[in-house]
Amino acid sequence: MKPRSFFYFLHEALLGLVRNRLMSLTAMGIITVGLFLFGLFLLVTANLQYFTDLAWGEIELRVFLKPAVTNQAAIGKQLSALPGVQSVTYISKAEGAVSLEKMFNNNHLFLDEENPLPDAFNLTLTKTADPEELTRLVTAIPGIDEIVFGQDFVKFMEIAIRLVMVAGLILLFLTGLAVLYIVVNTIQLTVYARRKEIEIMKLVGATDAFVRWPFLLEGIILGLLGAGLALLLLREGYTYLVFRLQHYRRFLPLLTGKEINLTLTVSLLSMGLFFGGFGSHISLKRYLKV
Amino acid sequence: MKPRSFFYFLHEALLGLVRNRLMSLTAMGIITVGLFLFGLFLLVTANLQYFTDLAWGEIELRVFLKPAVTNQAAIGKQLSALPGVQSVTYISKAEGAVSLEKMFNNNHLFLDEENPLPDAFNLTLTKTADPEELTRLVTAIPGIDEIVFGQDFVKFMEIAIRLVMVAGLILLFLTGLAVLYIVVNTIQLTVYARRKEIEIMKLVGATDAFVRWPFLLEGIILGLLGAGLALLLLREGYTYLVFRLQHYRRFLPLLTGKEINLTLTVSLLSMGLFFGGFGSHISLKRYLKV
Amino acid sequence: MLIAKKLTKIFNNGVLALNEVSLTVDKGEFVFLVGASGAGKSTFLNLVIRQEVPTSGVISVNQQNIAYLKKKEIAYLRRCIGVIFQDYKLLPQKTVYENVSFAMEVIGTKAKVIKPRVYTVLELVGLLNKAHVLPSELSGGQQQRVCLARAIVNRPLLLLADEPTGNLDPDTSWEIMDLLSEINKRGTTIVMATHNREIVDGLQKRVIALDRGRLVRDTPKGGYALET
Amino acid sequence: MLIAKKLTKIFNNGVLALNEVSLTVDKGEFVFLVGASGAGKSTFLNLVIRQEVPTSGVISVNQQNIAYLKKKEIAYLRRCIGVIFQDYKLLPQKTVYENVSFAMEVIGTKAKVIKPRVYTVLELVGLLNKAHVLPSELSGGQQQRVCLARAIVNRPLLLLADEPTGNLDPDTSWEIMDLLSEINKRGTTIVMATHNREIVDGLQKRVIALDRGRLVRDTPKGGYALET
Ligand SMILES: Nc1ncnc2c1ncn2[C@@H]1O[C@H](COP(=O)(O)OP(=O)(O)OP(=O)(O)O)[C@@H](O)[C@H]1O
Ligand SMILES: Nc1ncnc2c1ncn2[C@@H]1O[C@H](COP(=O)(O)OP(=O)(O)OP(=O)(O)O)[C@@H](O)[C@H]1O
Ligand SMILES: [Mg+2]
Ligand SMILES: [Mg+2]
Repeated sequence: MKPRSFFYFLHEALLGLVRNRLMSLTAMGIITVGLFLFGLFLLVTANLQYFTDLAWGEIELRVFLKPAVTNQAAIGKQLSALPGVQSVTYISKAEGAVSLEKMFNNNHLFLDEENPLPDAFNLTLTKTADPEELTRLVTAIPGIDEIVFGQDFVKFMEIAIRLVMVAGLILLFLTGLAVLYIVVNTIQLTVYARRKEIEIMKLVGATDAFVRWPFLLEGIILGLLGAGLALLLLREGYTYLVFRLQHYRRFLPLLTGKEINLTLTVSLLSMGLFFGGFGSHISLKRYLKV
Repeated sequence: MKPRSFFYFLHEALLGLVRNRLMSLTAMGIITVGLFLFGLFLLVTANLQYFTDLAWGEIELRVFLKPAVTNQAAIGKQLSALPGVQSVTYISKAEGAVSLEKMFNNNHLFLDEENPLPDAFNLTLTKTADPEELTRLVTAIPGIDEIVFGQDFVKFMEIAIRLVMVAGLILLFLTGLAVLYIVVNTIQLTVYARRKEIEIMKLVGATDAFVRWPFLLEGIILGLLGAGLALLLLREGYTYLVFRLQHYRRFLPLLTGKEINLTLTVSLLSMGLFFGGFGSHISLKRYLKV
Repeated sequence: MLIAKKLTKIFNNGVLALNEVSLTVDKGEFVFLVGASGAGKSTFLNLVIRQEVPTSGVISVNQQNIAYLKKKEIAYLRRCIGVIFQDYKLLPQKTVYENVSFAMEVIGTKAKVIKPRVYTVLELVGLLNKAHVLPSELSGGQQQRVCLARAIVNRPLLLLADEPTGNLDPDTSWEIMDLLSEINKRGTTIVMATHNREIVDGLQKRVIALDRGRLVRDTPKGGYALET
Repeated sequence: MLIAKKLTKIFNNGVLALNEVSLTVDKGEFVFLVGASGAGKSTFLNLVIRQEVPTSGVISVNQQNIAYLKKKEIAYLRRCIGVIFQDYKLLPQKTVYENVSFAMEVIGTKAKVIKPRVYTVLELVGLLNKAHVLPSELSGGQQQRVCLARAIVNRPLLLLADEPTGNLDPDTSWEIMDLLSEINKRGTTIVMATHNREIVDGLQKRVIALDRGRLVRDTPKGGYALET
């Protein structure tokens, strides 16, 4: 493709878009809405990920030591070395009592010398931890009396988090597929409506490439414009939402900043570009067989 | 519209669909995918609702009584009468000690006569409960020492549940709007591609109604077919998913049965019907001005 | 039947297609409309069926001024006019049979009347064997004859023919002209825009000539060109 | 230049459009192709530009058998043939100027060559003042002339004209025929399908007649019909 040709094709593509503006706008609208939907779910999924990351940090295993144990430090080291363990905190029986009393509203529960609690370790887990395996490994360490979940809902949380992450990704993937299908087929409809033109161009001696490029560029431009518009809506909308919800930040930690913006921008624009081009490509294939 | 006319129009609509099958199939595909997406999120939202309903039952407030209190039964009644309280369970200091000991692995913590725990009530809440208001009301009852969350994550849960419900509904609504837009505009593209035909029909003396009905029926049929296909995919897919996940039923309660099927069927089919008809209606308006 | 008074049409792009054309066509007449390419013949016919609205002047069909019609009335107007369009305007997704029967469906003809009549008309234009093919499978002249069949199937009061023999060989053209004359004898008024000198000269009917939008000649019995 | 041997075309719907047609057209010839509506004239021309593929038989253009062409070669074949299509086939979204210049863009003509040539050709066909309007704003005959302009703008070796005067008045038709004769004299081979008896009889060129797909006459210097 010579340099002049590129500008010729681009010019043709833009002319095509403008001369068929009603159809172009309709198609762009569909693409915008499709990608908006995708971006929306991308944001939701990203925030769920973030949220579950935070929640994961809250999961703790509490490991109680046998009363006779004295080598607490050594056991602590062993625990730290286990796969899936993020941090280990030693909680002496005295500290255990204090935290328990706190839970019960600072009633003084035990006399110091009578403290019946065992020494313990609190373990926080990494995201890749396998709790069943970990339980097996921990209980194998000599000196460990019993392992319990530090909080009642650990099991629940663990499954919920896994579920949310997996389900979120699957939904996002399905949405992506759906948007791909919608964008590609929308572009197909616009090419279909102009199949007579393609036929005429070929009858006048145009090569496939000559016919294809302007349509391909049209598809790409439509895709990019749609993506750009969707992006604009999403970013403004999201910024507004974060602003409105800032008072709930403690309970509702929302992703902000460059990273999520970058993800959104890159994924939407590349989808617009790729889907738009791909859409024209495959529908042209059909009508170029003249 | 005379009875014969209806069949004539229906016949014309079906002919139109078949003769333009490439375009019809493309449009139907887009509609299917759009409605599939909507249905998917409907299922997810419905399950989230169900899930949070179950989770709500787990939320408990624990109300501690002052040590001197003796009219436990009266206080229990008062508590039951509060708005937003679903059930009230009395937990004597002895029971409290037992459950605490259980939590700590059945170490015998207290000598009976030394049990320092206060008497307490466990409250479960209804969905409409307002925890802040409730706290105010409960602490106003004489004899109440302090109110604490029975489990650490109650506050967290309460917000998470509210959030999930509201966000789910908003997302579903946005998806619905997006699908409306996509379906309507897809139908518009098909009508656009056939605007010359509409012009010719009018030049031969067809009234607007005469031109409109077959197109309207086409739109409705496309919408219904798309919805039907989406429904089929969703129902089969969901049934399969429920089957595959049945081992996790304890942790992952999924909605099954007639009710969700009915919701899905009714909403998808009515959307297909309405959106399809609406789509042809508004695009016909434009091209009927010949 | 058809009255135009100072009829002027200026298109949006500024082209003056008709310039104060006044003429009267009586019921039962057969009129040739001649003139160079771009003279305004098709524009005049398009005004009669209200495909275009006049810029100024009056045009009335059947004692009805068609400048002020409601949408429904436009449809009714078109139903009593048969038109052979210069570019045929066949419905591309309908077969030859369906294209013709469509014009009858539009006016609500009973189903059992339609079938025999459509076949009769297709036979008249010599396309009985092409009844069930799509227009895209027809030759140019065949498409033109389908358009003719559609125009006459409802036995219209007024028949507008825009270059109806443009893609027909002389023999077929004469057959079509005989058909039109026959229809005219039965009472249909015919206005035919044409370039076919042989036919105009041969039939010696009324000739109206346009030149760049102006009516320049109206001869009761004449030929294609002014007698020289 | 153009050789057909036992050329037969049967369409998918079973219509036998061409039946063992054999003919040779030499470089620089001017040939009229005549025959009734549906005789197979357009089909023959469509085979020459490979819009259709023959069912059997051979057709070769410029010593090249066009039965076995790659996609690219088909484009190159079409570039050295100018075609006036019976239904014009103008690009509806492009102006008159763009429709004509498109044919030059296709073959990669330099930008500065295109503009003057397009205007020259538009002047030749009398449409200079319509250069920047869309085809839908043209009369039938004007569209036909745009198609002619597009066909000749690249100075093709071979010009196929399908009923190029079907929508033109006699005077304009003769102008166009003078133009075609001029082009023919400069070396372009011309095959013209027509129903215009006046023109065929007037020019006395080679006439090939088709009848229901069969070649029935090939007269070196003849009229539209067999001399009777
Ligand atoms: N829709 C339109 N918009 C703008 N100009 C138009 C339109 N239709 C026709 N014209 C112009 O109006 C003039 C008359 O056109 P018209 O179609 O009436 O000519 P005609 O007599 O039918 O010619 P022909 O014999 O070539 O068909 C022409 O110059 C044409 O370019
Ligand atoms: N695409 C097609 N599919 C099927 N049949 C066709 C097709 N094109 C043409 N035919 C048929 O082939 C025959 C020859 O058609 P063709 O267009 O060659 O005629 P023609 O000589 O050009 O006639 P005219 O003078 O009316 O244009 C006709 O009977 C026509 O119906
Ligand atoms: Mg005209
Ligand atoms: Mg032909």
